[in-house]
Parts: sequence; C-alpha cells; structure tokens
Amino acid sequence: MGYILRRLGFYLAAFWVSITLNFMLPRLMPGDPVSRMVARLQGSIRPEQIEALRRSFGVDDAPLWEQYVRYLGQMLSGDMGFSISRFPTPVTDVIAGQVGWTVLLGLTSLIIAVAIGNLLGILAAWRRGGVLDSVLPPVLIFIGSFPYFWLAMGLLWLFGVTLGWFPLRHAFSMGTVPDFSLDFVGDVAYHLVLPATSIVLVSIGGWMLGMRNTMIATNAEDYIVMAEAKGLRPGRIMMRYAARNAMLPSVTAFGMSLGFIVGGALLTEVVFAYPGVGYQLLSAVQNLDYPLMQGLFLTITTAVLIANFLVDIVYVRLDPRVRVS
Amino acid sequence: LVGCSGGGKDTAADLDGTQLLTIPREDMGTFDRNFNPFSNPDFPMTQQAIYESMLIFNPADGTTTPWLATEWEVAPDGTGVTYHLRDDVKWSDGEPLVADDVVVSFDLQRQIRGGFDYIEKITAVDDTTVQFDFSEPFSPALLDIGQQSIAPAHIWREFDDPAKETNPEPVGTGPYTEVTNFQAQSFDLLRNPEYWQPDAQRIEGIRVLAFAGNDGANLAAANGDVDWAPQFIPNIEKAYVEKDPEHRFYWFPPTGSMVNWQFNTTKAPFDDANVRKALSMAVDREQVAEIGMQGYTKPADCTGLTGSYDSWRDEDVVSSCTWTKRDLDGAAKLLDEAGITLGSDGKRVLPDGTPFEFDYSVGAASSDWVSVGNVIAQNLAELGVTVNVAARDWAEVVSGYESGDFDSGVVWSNSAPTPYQFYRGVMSTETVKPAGEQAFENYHRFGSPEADALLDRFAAASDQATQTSVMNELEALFAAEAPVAPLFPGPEWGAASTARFTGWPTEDDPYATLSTRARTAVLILTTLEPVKG
Amino acid sequence: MSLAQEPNAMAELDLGGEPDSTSRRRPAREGLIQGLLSNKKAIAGLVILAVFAAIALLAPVLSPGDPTLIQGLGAQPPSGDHLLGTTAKGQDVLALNLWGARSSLFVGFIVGILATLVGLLVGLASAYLGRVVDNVLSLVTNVFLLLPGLPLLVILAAFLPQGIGTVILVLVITGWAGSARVLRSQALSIRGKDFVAAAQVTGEGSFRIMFREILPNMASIVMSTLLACIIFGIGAQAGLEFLGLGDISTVSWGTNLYWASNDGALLTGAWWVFVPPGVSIALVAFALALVNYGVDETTNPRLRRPRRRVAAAQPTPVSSKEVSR
Amino acid sequence: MSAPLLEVDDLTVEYVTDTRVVTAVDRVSFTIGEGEVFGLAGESGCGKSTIANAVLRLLRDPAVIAGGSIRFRGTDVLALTAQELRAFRWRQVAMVFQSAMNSLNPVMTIGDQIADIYTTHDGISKKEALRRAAGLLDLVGIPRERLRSYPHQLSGGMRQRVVIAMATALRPPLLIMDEPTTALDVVVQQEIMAQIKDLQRELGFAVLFITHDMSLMVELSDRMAVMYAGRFVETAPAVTVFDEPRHPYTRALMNAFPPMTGPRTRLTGLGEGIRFAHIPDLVPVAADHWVAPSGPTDSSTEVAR
Amino acid sequence: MSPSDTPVLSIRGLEKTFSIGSAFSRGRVRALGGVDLDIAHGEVVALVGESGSGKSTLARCLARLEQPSGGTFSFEGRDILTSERRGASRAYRSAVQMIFQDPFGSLNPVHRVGHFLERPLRLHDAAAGRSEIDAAKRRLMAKVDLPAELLDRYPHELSGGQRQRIAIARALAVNPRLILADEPTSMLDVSVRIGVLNLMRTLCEQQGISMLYITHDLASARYIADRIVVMFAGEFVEGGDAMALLADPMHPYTQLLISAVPDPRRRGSFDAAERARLRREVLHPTACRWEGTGDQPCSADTPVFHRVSDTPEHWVRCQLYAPPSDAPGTAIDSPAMDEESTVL
Ligand SMILES: Nc1ncnc2c1ncn2[C@@H]1O[C@H](COP(=O)(O)OP(=O)(O)OP(=O)(O)O)[C@@H](O)[C@H]1O
Ligand SMILES: Nc1ncnc2c1ncn2[C@@H]1O[C@H](COP(=O)(O)OP(=O)(O)OP(=O)(O)O)[C@@H](O)[C@H]1O
Ligand SMILES: [Mg+2]
Ligand SMILES: [Mg+2]
Repeated sequence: MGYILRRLGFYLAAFWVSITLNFMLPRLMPGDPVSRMVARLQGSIRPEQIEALRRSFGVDDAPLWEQYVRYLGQMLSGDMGFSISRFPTPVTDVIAGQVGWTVLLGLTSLIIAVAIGNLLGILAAWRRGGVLDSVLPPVLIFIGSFPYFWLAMGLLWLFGVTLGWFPLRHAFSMGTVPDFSLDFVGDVAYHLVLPATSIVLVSIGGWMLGMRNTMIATNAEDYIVMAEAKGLRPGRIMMRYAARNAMLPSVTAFGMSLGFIVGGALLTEVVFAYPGVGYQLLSAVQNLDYPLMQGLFLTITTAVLIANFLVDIVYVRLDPRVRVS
Repeated sequence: LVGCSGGGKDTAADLDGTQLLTIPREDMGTFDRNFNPFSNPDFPMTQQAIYESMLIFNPADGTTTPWLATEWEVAPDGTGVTYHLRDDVKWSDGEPLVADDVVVSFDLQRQIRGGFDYIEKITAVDDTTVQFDFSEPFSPALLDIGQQSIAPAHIWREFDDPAKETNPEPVGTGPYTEVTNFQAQSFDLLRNPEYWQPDAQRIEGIRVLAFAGNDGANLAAANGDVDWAPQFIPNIEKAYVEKDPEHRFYWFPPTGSMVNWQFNTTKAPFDDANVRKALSMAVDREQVAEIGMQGYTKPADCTGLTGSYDSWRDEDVVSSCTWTKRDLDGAAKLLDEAGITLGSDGKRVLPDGTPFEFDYSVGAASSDWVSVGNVIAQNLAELGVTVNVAARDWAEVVSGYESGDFDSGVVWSNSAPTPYQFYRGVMSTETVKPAGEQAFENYHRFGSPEADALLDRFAAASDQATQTSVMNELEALFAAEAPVAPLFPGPEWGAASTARFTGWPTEDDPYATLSTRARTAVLILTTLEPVKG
Repeated sequence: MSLAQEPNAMAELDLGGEPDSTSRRRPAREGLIQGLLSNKKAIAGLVILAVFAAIALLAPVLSPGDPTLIQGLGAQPPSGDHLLGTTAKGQDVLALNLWGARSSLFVGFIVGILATLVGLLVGLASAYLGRVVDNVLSLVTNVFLLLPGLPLLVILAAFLPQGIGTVILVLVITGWAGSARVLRSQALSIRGKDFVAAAQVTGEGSFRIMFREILPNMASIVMSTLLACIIFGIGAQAGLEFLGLGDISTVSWGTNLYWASNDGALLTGAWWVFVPPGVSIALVAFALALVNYGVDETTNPRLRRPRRRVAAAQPTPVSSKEVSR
Repeated sequence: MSAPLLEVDDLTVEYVTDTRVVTAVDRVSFTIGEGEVFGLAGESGCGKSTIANAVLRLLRDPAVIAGGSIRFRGTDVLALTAQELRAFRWRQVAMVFQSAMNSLNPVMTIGDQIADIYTTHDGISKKEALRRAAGLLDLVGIPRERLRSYPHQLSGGMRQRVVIAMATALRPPLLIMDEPTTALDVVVQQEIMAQIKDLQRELGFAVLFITHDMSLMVELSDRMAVMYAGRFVETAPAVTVFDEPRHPYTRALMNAFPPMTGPRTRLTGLGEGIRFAHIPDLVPVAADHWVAPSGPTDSSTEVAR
Repeated sequence: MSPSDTPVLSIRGLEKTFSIGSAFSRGRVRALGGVDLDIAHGEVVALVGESGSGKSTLARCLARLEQPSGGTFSFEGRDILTSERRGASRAYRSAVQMIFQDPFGSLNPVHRVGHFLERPLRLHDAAAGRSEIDAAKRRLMAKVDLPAELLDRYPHELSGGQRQRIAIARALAVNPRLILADEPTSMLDVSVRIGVLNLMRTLCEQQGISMLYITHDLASARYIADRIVVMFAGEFVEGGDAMALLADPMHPYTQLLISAVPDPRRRGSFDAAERARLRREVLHPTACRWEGTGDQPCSADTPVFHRVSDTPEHWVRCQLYAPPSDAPGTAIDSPAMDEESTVL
C-alpha cells in the first residue's frame, strides 16, 4: 500500500510539472495564433479583420502569473476553452471525438507487438541458436530501423495502392454508420490492419530482443536449474518459472510505451488519414492553437500517467517483492 | 464492406445518377460539426453549398453574377449601395429570405469577424431592399458587400452567443443544406428541399472527406476516390491526369493572391527603388514559376496584378516595363549606380564596405515558396548578391514582418474583387506603420502620397471609365516605384474528373474557378450533372 | 529504429541480466573494445558505419558543388548521368543523399553524445550524491520519461526558432531522460560497491570518485546508451524534418524525405527519390543496433550465439553419446 | 558392503567454449553407499558444483560430460533420455543449491513451488499436493500458513529449510547438498545442519555434501574427498582426514581453521600463489585412505604467473 | 594519565538509524542502538555477532562513510563528529583506514594495482615525488609479502588472497593508527585465510596499529584478537579478554554463538536440545534483553553492565547476571569507562 501511495505522490508531482510545462511552452514562442492564421490563409483574411480575430480568440495580455492561476483553475475544472483553429468547438469536444481512435490504433498495435514480441523472445531464448534466435532478431532489428512513417508509406503504397488489398484511409468506410454490428467492427478492423502493422513492425524487434535478453539472464538463475532438477516439464519451467520472471522488466517498459500510444501514432495517423489526436496535435501546433494544444498535451499526459499508475498496480500484483517495503 | 465506396472506381451500374459528389478537405484530419458561417476558418462547403451571398464575382472571367440579389445601385457619390433581393428565395426551413436577414448577417459578421469598417448604416428599406451607407466614398464596396454570406435572422437572433454557436443543423438558402451521416472523417450534404433553383440541383448531394494533409488527399485523387481535387498536387500531369487522361483535367487560373518578394524599405539599400528593381531583374521568373511552382503559374509583370484583374491591366505599362524580366546586365548596372559594386571575390559590397548579403524569409511550411527562394538565391548569386533562404516557422516569420524586423521575404498580397485593395496594401501611406510598431499589411512599409491621392480618387469614382483611368495611373506608379517585386500570381488549384460528373468549368468555359473554397463554387454545384449508366 | 521507439528502450531491457561476473572482472574498457572487434555483428555494424562516415566526410569530393543545385530536367529515373535519378525539381538524388549523410549523422551523433552526457551527469550525480539531489533529479527524470515524447518534441520544435541547433536542443531535451534512468541505475549499483567506499576512505574527492572510479566501470552501458541515443537522434530528426518541423533549408535525409513527399514522389512513382533516404537511415540505425548488439554480447557472454542449438532445459550432453532430445 | 548407491567412475566434465576447453572435472571416481554422508571439500572453483550438477545432468550449454560414467543403483544416468531423466530427477536424487535465496522462484508462493513437485511426479491434484506440502513444512518446523508466503517474505534460514523440505519431498535415496549453508549466519547454519542430520536419521537418505568449511565437513561426514583443480587429491573417512591429512593441500586446509579450544598457536596456511600442477591418480596409503602422491618438499609446485 | 593510556578510539553512545524507502515513506531501521567502546593503542578488538547486528554499520560510521544519527566518538582525544562536521578531514583519513570484506569488490577493476597504492600516497603525502612514490609502493608490497611486479597487474589477474593483501597495503599506505577490518577474510578461499590473518596480526604488533576486527567467525576472533566484543541487534551484550570470554561465555547469545562453531575436536558433542534452549532464550521475542525485575537495576531504560569475572574487562549485559550481593560480579556504568573510573 505504501508503495502505491508513494507512486501516487510521484504521479501527482509529475502531473503538476507537466501541466506547468504545458502552460509555459506556448508562451515562450514568438508570434500568436492570429498571425499564424493570417500567414496560413495567405490573403483571405483582411488586415482589418485581424483585431476582431484577436478579440474572439481571447489572445491574452494579462500578467503571466495571473494567466497561470486562471489556467490552473480551468484545468482542474476540466474547462479547456475553445479550439482556435476549430473555433467555436470546445477543446474537450475536439479531443473526446478523436482520442478513442488513437487509443484503438495505439493500444492494438502495442498489445500485438508486446504479445508477439515477447512470445518470440521467450521462444528464442528458450531454444538458443535456433532459427528464431539467430535469424529473426537481426531481421526484426533491420525492419525496426526504418523510420516508421517511411515504413507506413511503403505499406500504404504496396498493399493499399498497388495491390489494393487494404483501404487507403480512414477508420471505417465512408457512409457507414458506426454501431456495434459485426459488419462495422469488421470494417474497423480491416481499416486498422495497415496502420497497426506499420507500428507493430517497427516496434516488435525491440520487444523481442529485450525479452530474449532478459530471458537468457533468467534462464541462468538458480531457480530455473532447481526447477529442472525437480523434474518439471519444460513447458512449465519456461512459462511459470522463466517467462514469468523475465516478464517483469517488460511490464515496466510497457508502461513507458503507453506514452508512445497517444503521441507516437502521430505520423501513422497522418499517413493513413486515420482519425486521432496525433494528427490534431500536429495541426494545433501548426495553427498555434494553444487551447487545443494544451488540452491535447494534458489529455495525453494524464492518460499516460494514469496508465502508468495502473501498470504500477499491476506490477505490484506481478512482482510480490515490491508489495512490502 | 470491402474497399472504399464513393469514388470514381464505381462501375457503370453504380452511376445511377444518385452518386454523391465527393470532395476532399485536405487540411482537416477530422471534422467537428460546426457550420457557423461566421467562424474562422471556414468549415467545408458552409459558404459554398449552405449559405449564399447576394452576388458572385468570378475572378476567372471578371463577371459578376446576381445571386440572392437581382440588381443593385451604387450611390452617385460612391457613399452607398442598395441591393434588391430576389423575392422567391426561401430558407431551408421554409421561411422566406427578407432584407432583415442581410442586416443581421452584416451585424454578426462585423461583430464576430470584423471588417466592413467603412459601412456606417445598414437599413432594410423593405422586405427585399437593403441599403448600405458609407462614411466616405468607397466604390470597391459593391462586390465586397455583395459576397458576404447571408444567414437567417430568425435563427441567428435566437442564439445567445453567435460567435460560439456551432450551428449543427444549418438553415441556409444554398442548394445543399441537409447534413446527414456526419462522421469524424466524412459527412454528406443533401438537397435543400426549399431551394430557389430546383432545376439546378441536378446532383443528389455532396460528400466531404477529411484528410490530414495534402498527401492523403492527393492519393485519394490519384486513386480516383474523389471527383474534385482542389488541393495542390505535385506534378499533376503524371500524378493525376495520366492515370485517367480521358476524364481527368486540371485548370490553375492565376487568380489567387499575387506573391511578392518584399524588401524592408526602412532599411538601406532597400529604400532605393533602383536597388529593388535590380534585384527583381536578376530573378529568372520563368525558372521560379517552372521549378519553384512546378510550372503551375506564370511570371508576374510590372503591374503586380494577378489574372483576376486582367480587365484592369494597362498593356502600356506592361510593355514599357523592364524590371520583371531577367536582365543581369541591367541589374548589374543599376546596382553599380547605387554604389553596390562588385568586389574582387565576385561578391557585391555595399557602399559602406559590408558585403551585400541578406535574408529571404519564408515560412517553412510553404515548401513551394522555399523552393522559390532557392531559385532566387541561385539567380542572385550570379549577380554577386548573397541571399540566405531563412525558412522558419510562419508565425515567427510573420511576427518579424509585423514588427518590421526582416530583410526581405516572400509575402502574399490582399485579394479582393478590384485591384484597389492590392495597391492600397502595397503603396498607401495609411497602411505604413513605423518599424517596431505592429503592422498587419504593408509589411515592407512603403507609402506614397501620390498613391494615396489616386486611391481616394478611385474609391470615389462611381463610373467605370474614371476608375479605369485612375487604375492605369496606379499601375504606372507601381511600375515606377517597385514597392515590392511581384513574382507570380498564386494559382487557384483545381482538378476534377468527368467520370462521374460533367459540367466543370475549364479554361475554355471559365464560368467559375475550380476551387472548392471560392464563392464561385456554388456556380459549379448548380451546374454539374451526374453521369448516368 | 525511429521516432517510434522510446530512446533506450533496448538498453533498458538489456539490464535484465547482470553481466557475467567473469567479464565484470576484466577492465571494462579494454575488454569492450577487444570484444567488439571480435564480434561479427559488431564488425558488420562498424563497417556500415564507417562507409557512411566516409560518405559524410567525402561528400564534397564525391559530389562537388551545391547538392541542391537545380540541374535541368526533373523527376528523371536513375540513369548514367544521375545514378539515383533526379528529384521533381531536377536535383541529383545521389548528391542530396551523400550530402544528407552529413547533417543526419552530425545531428544524430551530437544528439546522442549530448543526451548521453546529460543523462550521465544526471545519473552520476543522482546516484553518487543521493538524498535530496537524487530525489529531485529522479523526479525530473521520471517526469521527462513519462511525458509523451513525440508530442513534446513536436511542440518544442514548433516553439523554438527553426534551425539545426533547435533540432539538436529539442532532441536532447526529449532524449536525455531515458539515458539518465539507465545510467543512474547502473551508477547506483556501482556506487554500492566497496571500491567506492574504499576510495572515499582513501580521501578521494566526490568529483574524482564519480569520474575516475564509477564512470570507467560503466563503459559498456554508456556505450549502449550512446548508441541507442544516436539511433534515436537520427530517427527523430528524420521524423521532425519529415513533418516540416526541422530545418528544411539544410540537406539531410529527413529533409530529403520531406521534399520527396512534398513533390509527390510516391504519387508519381518516383521511388528513387523516396527510397534512398529511408534506406540510408535504416542502414545507419541498423548498423548502430548491430554494434549495440555486439556490446551486449561482449559484456554478457551468455547472449552470444551458442555453438549449437540448445534448449534451455536440455540435459547435459554426453560427448561420446549423441545429445538426447 | 552392499552395492553402492551412486557410482561415479572417471568422470570428466569440460566446458567447451569457442576459445578454449576448460576441464573442470578431471577423471574423478567415487562411490556413495546407501545412507552414507559423503563430503566433498576444496577451494573455490575446483569443480565441486560441477560434479554435483553432472550427477543430475543439470549442467548447461558449454558443459559437456566428456568421459566416465555415472551409475545410480545400477542405472546409467548418462544414457537416460530427457523424458526418463525428468522422472529420475528429484525422485531418485534431489538437490539443495548453494543459495536458497536464488533457488526459489521469487514470484511463486512456497506452496505452489512445493506442490509443483507432487503434481508433476505423482500426478495428484493441486489441492492434495498443497496438503502434502503443508506436511513437509511441519517436518522442518515452519508454520503451515507460510505456504502462501513468497520467498522474500521468509528469512534466509527459513528459505533454506524450505528448500531442504522440498528436497525430501519424494523421499529420494540421495540428496546432494551444494554448500547449503554458506550464505547463512553461523547460528542459523548450525540450525540447518542439525535439521539435516535429524532428517537423515529419520529418512535414511545418503548425502553428497559439498562445502569448503573443513570443520563443518569433518563434523558431519562419514567419508570425504578433498578436491583440487578438478582432481581428487585425497579421500578417506572424515576423521582420518582430520587426524592425519597426507596431501600438502589437505594439510593446508586443515590448518586454515583455528581451533576454538586449546592454546593460541600460530598456524601457517598455504603459501600465497602456490599452485599444484599435474596431480597424479590416487594411490591407497591405508585402508580406505587414498592420496595423490606428492613429495614432502613438493617438487611439482610452481608459482602462479 | 600518560598519553599512551588514552584510548586511540573512544566511542560513546553511537547510534545509527536508517530510513528506508524514498521521500514519501517513513520506514526506519535501528542498526546501532547506542554503543560504547574504547580501543587502546596497538590493541586488536574483535567484534562478533550475527548477521545484520550492525557490525558493518559501526565500522562505516567510524570510517565516516555513514553519518551517525546520535552519540559521539573521539579519535586520539579529539571529538570527531563535532570537529569535522562535513565529512572527514584528510588528517582523519590518514589515521583511520578500512579494509573491506570483498577483495573483488573493493578494488576497482579498471585500475592497475599500482594505482591503489599511488592514490593514498599522493593524497596524503603531497610533497613526495615520482621516485619516492615508486619506492614507497615497493616498500608497501614488501610489507604485505607480495612481489613488486604485481603492481602492473589488474585486480582480476590476482588471486583473492593477493587482492586482500593489496587492500591491506592500500590501508597501510597512509601510516594509519587505526584499521577497521570488516570481515577481511570471509570471502577468501580457506587455504589462504590464515595467511592474511597472520599478516594483519603481525602488522599490528610491529607497527603498533590498533585494529577493530569485525567477523562472525569466533575462531578467527580468538586467533587474532586481544579482546572480543559481542554484538547483538545493534547493542553490545558482552565483552572481555578474548581467551577468557570464549572460555567462559556468560551471555546466552555468546553461548549460542560458541556452540554454533563447528569444531571437529568436539565431534559428537553437538547437542541439539541444548542449542534449541539457548536459541529460544535469545531469540524469543519476549525474552527482552536486560528486562530487569522491579528491584534489579538492569532494564532497557537503564542498562547496566555486570562485571562477571576476575578479569576486570569481562562484562556482560544481561539481567540474568544481576549481581546478588555476594556474587563476584558488580554493576558498572560502562565497560569502556571502567579504566578511567579506576584511575579516578
Ligand atoms: N559456464 C562455464 N563456462 C566455462 N567454465 C566454467 C563454467 N562454469 C564453471 N566453469 C569452470 O569450472 C570450474 C569448476 O566450477 P565449479 O562451479 O564446479 O566450482 P566449485 O568448486 O563449485 O566452486 P565454488 O566453491 O566457488 O562454488 C571453475 O574453474 C570454473 O571456472
Ligand atoms: N544503507 C542502509 N539502509 C538501510 N538499512 C541498512 C543500511 N545498511 C545497513 N542497514 C541495516 O542495518 C542493519 C545492520 O546492518 P550491518 O550491515 O551493519 O550488519 P552486519 O552486522 O555487518 O551484518 P553482516 O554480518 O551480514 O555483514 C541491518 O538490519 C541492515 O539491514
Ligand atoms: Mg559451487
Ligand atoms: Mg557486514
């Protein structure tokens, strides 16, 4: 319990640091969203409209600390204001509409990568020198060395455009109405294949290699030798004794990767025109949409912190050694 | 289920005449349901299919089409305009269009988006007549006012905070107002049951798709998943047309804003018109257009006017002017005269002995203009002048422009139905702010009292002849002063396929530009016909 | 590996196994270099790296003049004149990629070195000084680790003036925490060793203990952190530049990809513009990963490839009789 | 004397790596009778654990049994298939490892780890297995509720007792104990040894007992062997080794433990850097006392580099 | 009182409490519960006790590797904790040295042997030049019976015993007056243990160095030490002349310890029942140390030491030995102050 409380304290501190950072960052840069918009629309906003724009977006001239206090209040009450680039949609609406897709894409690919990667790692370490152990790691590392947007574009062109096996864009077919029918779920899964594969391909090597290396270390532990001496079946030794212990560092790494879920799919989302917050963050940044940017960053950070906290709780279940202390 | 529906890949059987016109929106990865015509930025098709204006000006051929208004009169002294509305127009909820709608729309526009500062008073004279009074003579107002979207007063008066209204179920006079099947990445607009030109609603409806960037939209276009491709497509012949030459075409009329190379005239030696001209002369505009802009536009001339203003262009000025044609020797001579001489290392030095080297500022996001900068830098290197292409974030670039803290840079010009706004933006002393003070136009800070007088005369002139002669004088003044170096008119991107819809505007039939965001798009929507069978 | 991967994900997972005690006893530095030179994977990696380093250094010789020079016809497929064809603008693709190696490798290595250095300083100070310093530094490190990297990267890149310095700064800011964590935990375990206490009893100062006693024992972990950070640096720079958030006036593999996509290379089938930068990035990252692999195998001989295929729970073979399975 | 329980004959174990071959155990022969405690002493790295693991064929990859034979009650252990070996392990020969800390799986409860033995070998239900596990804990005096504890929740001594209990789970005729108490406090160490003694009296198993603590070994074993660099240098009944060590290395070992009684006299250990090279085969010097020959002023010693 | 009578080291009520966990937790471990000890000039004091009783903690506090949380100690009459608040001075370092348990851990594997001798020589004898240092290094190697050519080796090229000798040489390099040896032989191979013990004994005798020898091996304590102090759970429970204490252990814990030492000479004397009784007595949670009955003066609040034999140094701290009026034992305040009190 003490451990969990301690972690909670840490996450609160981390949360405060990140919301403060979130506040400071946009205010450190030159230019304001209105100038940015003027530049972006190149001539279709008239100079005389600029003042009105400023007014309506509430570009703020109050002293920093005052803005900070107000900002803290707003963040705590969940009010993130209006998106500037999508005025007058509230930031919360913009995010709420998209975050689900990002989580779907990120979580699916993460889980697939972790599951397959770890399994391969376990098997490779268990049968040293086999195909899995000697051929697969370099191959996966090589694939993982490609910039993931590059790989995503390659997949899109190969399997989407050239071969036409998979849809080129979006999370589900145009014109379908989202519901929980089998058809729709199938459609969503079908659209998920390429984007998820591109992420899985890039990340699976790291998982496999990590698991393999930990597992090799674990295999040399006395308790594995003891389990063998006990005459247990190899399958049981591999899963219950070796993999169960070797998994622990992966769990921590999994927590860390949750951060990647939300932010990391950014380029994938852009390449596959997949809905999600990643792309929105990019466009918010391009439009200097502070409120949206802050909202997104805050959402992402909060999600990551909460997810990590959950991982910590799970970790406590998985590793009895941290329960006391 | 398998495959993406709604594109040009439909077999003949799918072309039953009810196919939806599929349009991409390349800069919105996802849609939020926001059909507020007064919000920034415009939501796709809001100003084109849902809300309409009193008249439509087509820059491609310079014609003006009466739309919600049938006719109008400009006050003889230029201090007002009166529009007469069509009496058969109904809002999509069945209410009739009245003059009060116009009054309320302008109130909202001025309150939310600003502008129209010259309007003093708007009066609904009767149900179909609305009168605008100005504080001073302002002839360009006619088209300016006429192109404002009109929203229904009976709806918008009810909203507590119109600025923050997302207007999810829009009520408009346009041809396609019924929003259906709204998803984060697509939505459909179906026919307005009350449309005033039912004959023109030949297509079933419009489907808008969201794309997180040009790449996705281009891919969709190349793949034939959309009917209309209004975004920038690199190497369009190969990337788009070649894949279905029978149906696909593009047309990039030079009707966008003029793209200028501006010099900070508060800094020496850019305060010298001859230096500006010399630099301009060193630029190979053909190459700029060919390489920087992929040949999608053509070089500018000394009037600085885009293709929208062809009817205003004074051919005398164009033919007598030299500084927009590449002439390295001429440029060298001008620089020598200005005391910027060639050093022994082949680089020019200013009279004070420092090397003539300066920045070309450009927003990094505008990759085409960065390329333009690269070509310019290459061109000027031949003259012994070093230009550094400083590609930075647009916000930073613009804030440098606004405060007058830059050497030179690429900039767009004001675009409006008449060249008045353009010349005002580059030459009027009213728009000049001292360096350090924030300017929203005329970043190069050039002002000429002569131009002021001409601009005033133009604003006050209500007859075409006077306007033309004043405009010719303004053009000559521009050619003489070279306040900025016009590079090329911005093309208005547009490409389309006749595979599923016919009746697109083309270079030969320029009844509208091929842009989805221009006012003229409604002309296309009411012209297109679905291909059947 | 690219932006996708958390920096150091690999290095972290590798910590699973304490390096074999027999190699621990060898002086870390000499053993490491010798080990690397006798490891096939590492040699392969070093050779690839050397080739790219040579390309970067010799770019002005191999392809004199400005690589961005527009040389006539655009979008030409590979030919005798232009071995890798030309871009849509008519620039020589080969020249662009040769010169691109300079910026990419420079940024990658500088980012790697700086991020490792910062991580090292923080890790050492945290581990050696302990108490308050450790608490504060650990908090900061963990916060930076948890902050979603890519979004932070995108936001920072947008907020700072564009340029190569910014790219480096931003990547260091987002990349140091991973190395700090790895290095801290390693430093912490070394700090607990008796020879540190012995040095204290001898009267050595803190600075000397940190850098002369602790640091040399971390050679291999510093090395793998460095390699992981370089991979991160190269990949993340490419990602940033691909998004147009880098310095697009430099010539690098990332900007080459940016321009390729901007000029519709894929759309027009100009694969020769798109492929070389991606493959170059992948090869360099792969080479670095191979060296890292070699470092792992050197410090932890268990990870080396066994001479024959062996299952973990297999009975000891008897040389006269054949191995029973 | 009845047929020996374990017969090891000319056992040679090599660690074959890419660069070199280390002969960790070199032509070693010994027997253990039923119920006998056989001690194996020697410096660190001389190959004690290698012998112990070889008997169960637990040695991992670079290790190869290069020669010799191991017979257990007549069965050739080296000829067993993996399948047969699994059945052989723990039922016939169980083992207690050097450090209990590491030989228990940290993420499984004690109960589950004991129950694993029963469910695998006896094929009984988990519930029944846990019931028997509780009985085992009684045997070593650990409260039954500890079945649900994880290893880290037990003290070092308790953990080692759990491991010993596990070793006796299937009542094997031979227990191998590889330094079962080195990591423990002297007091606890004695406790554990007493426990082992008690269990051995009760269950009658033979023990292969490995330690480098000569005093402990002499106190506990019936017969012992002293090992040096992969070879045996002396075997004899424990008392004999203690009273009249013959080999210089054995003598040095005996000298290394100051006595707890009697006057304080200066002892001399083995000189620093002295290595014995080329140890010949054992020759009998008395009944049941075998020694590797070496002169009084040992000519075969050399100073290590 | 002549200078030689002043104890080299004098510890009074030294305490150390560890807080475990991070900034957010409050867990505490009391490793040292207020101990008193004097070490005389040239004296070898052995500190024995079970694992985790706080032996290393005491040594580390004295070596200024840990900051004690209470109490004082003075070295050669100078109160160290008040005079050197922020870490140890160089002067203190050159007088008090420590030898660690694990010779593999205490020599940094990246340095050559010469480095370990050179650093203290440089740090503590700034004036010395290159050649002087080289000579000093050779002298040190000779002192610990090692050939000088080992100076160029790396630690991993040496055997355990050789390493520990290097560690001893390093400690000797500064000419210390007190050496804290924390289980210096427990990690060594049995065959070389005795050689290292002999070396330390000899050095102390020849150079008059005092030593605190920490071990859990009573036999080696008996072999090397003049005096033995028994530690239990952070407290000293018995102390006295080495031979006398081992011959006649008073405290149940000491008895338990002694009975636990395997000794082939006592083969067969192993009495499980007796051991179990002792153990119960010591470790039973309610068998509180020094829990006096109402009229007896020894309790946790006012612990008193009992002199229990003719030798003045042998004392014990246990309520079992509360002196009946006619018993030889007498209560004393503190064993360490005993000598002073006789002087007064
Ligand atoms: N995996 C291995 N590869 C190569 N050599 C090995 C390996 N394992 C052990 N050895 C060598 O085999 C020899 C015998 O090792 P073993 O573990 O049997 O010694 P030990 O007598 O049990 O020592 P200790 O008392 O330290 O436990 C040692 O010299 C060691 O270096
Ligand atoms: N840095 C530390 N943080 C927390 N607790 C500590 C620390 N160092 C020691 N302790 C605790 O203090 C107590 C005494 O430890 P110490 O190392 O002094 O015992 P010891 O007598 O030397 O034992 P051993 O014989 O095993 O070396 C133990 O309970 C230990 O867990
Ligand atoms: Mg062993
Ligand atoms: Mg200790």
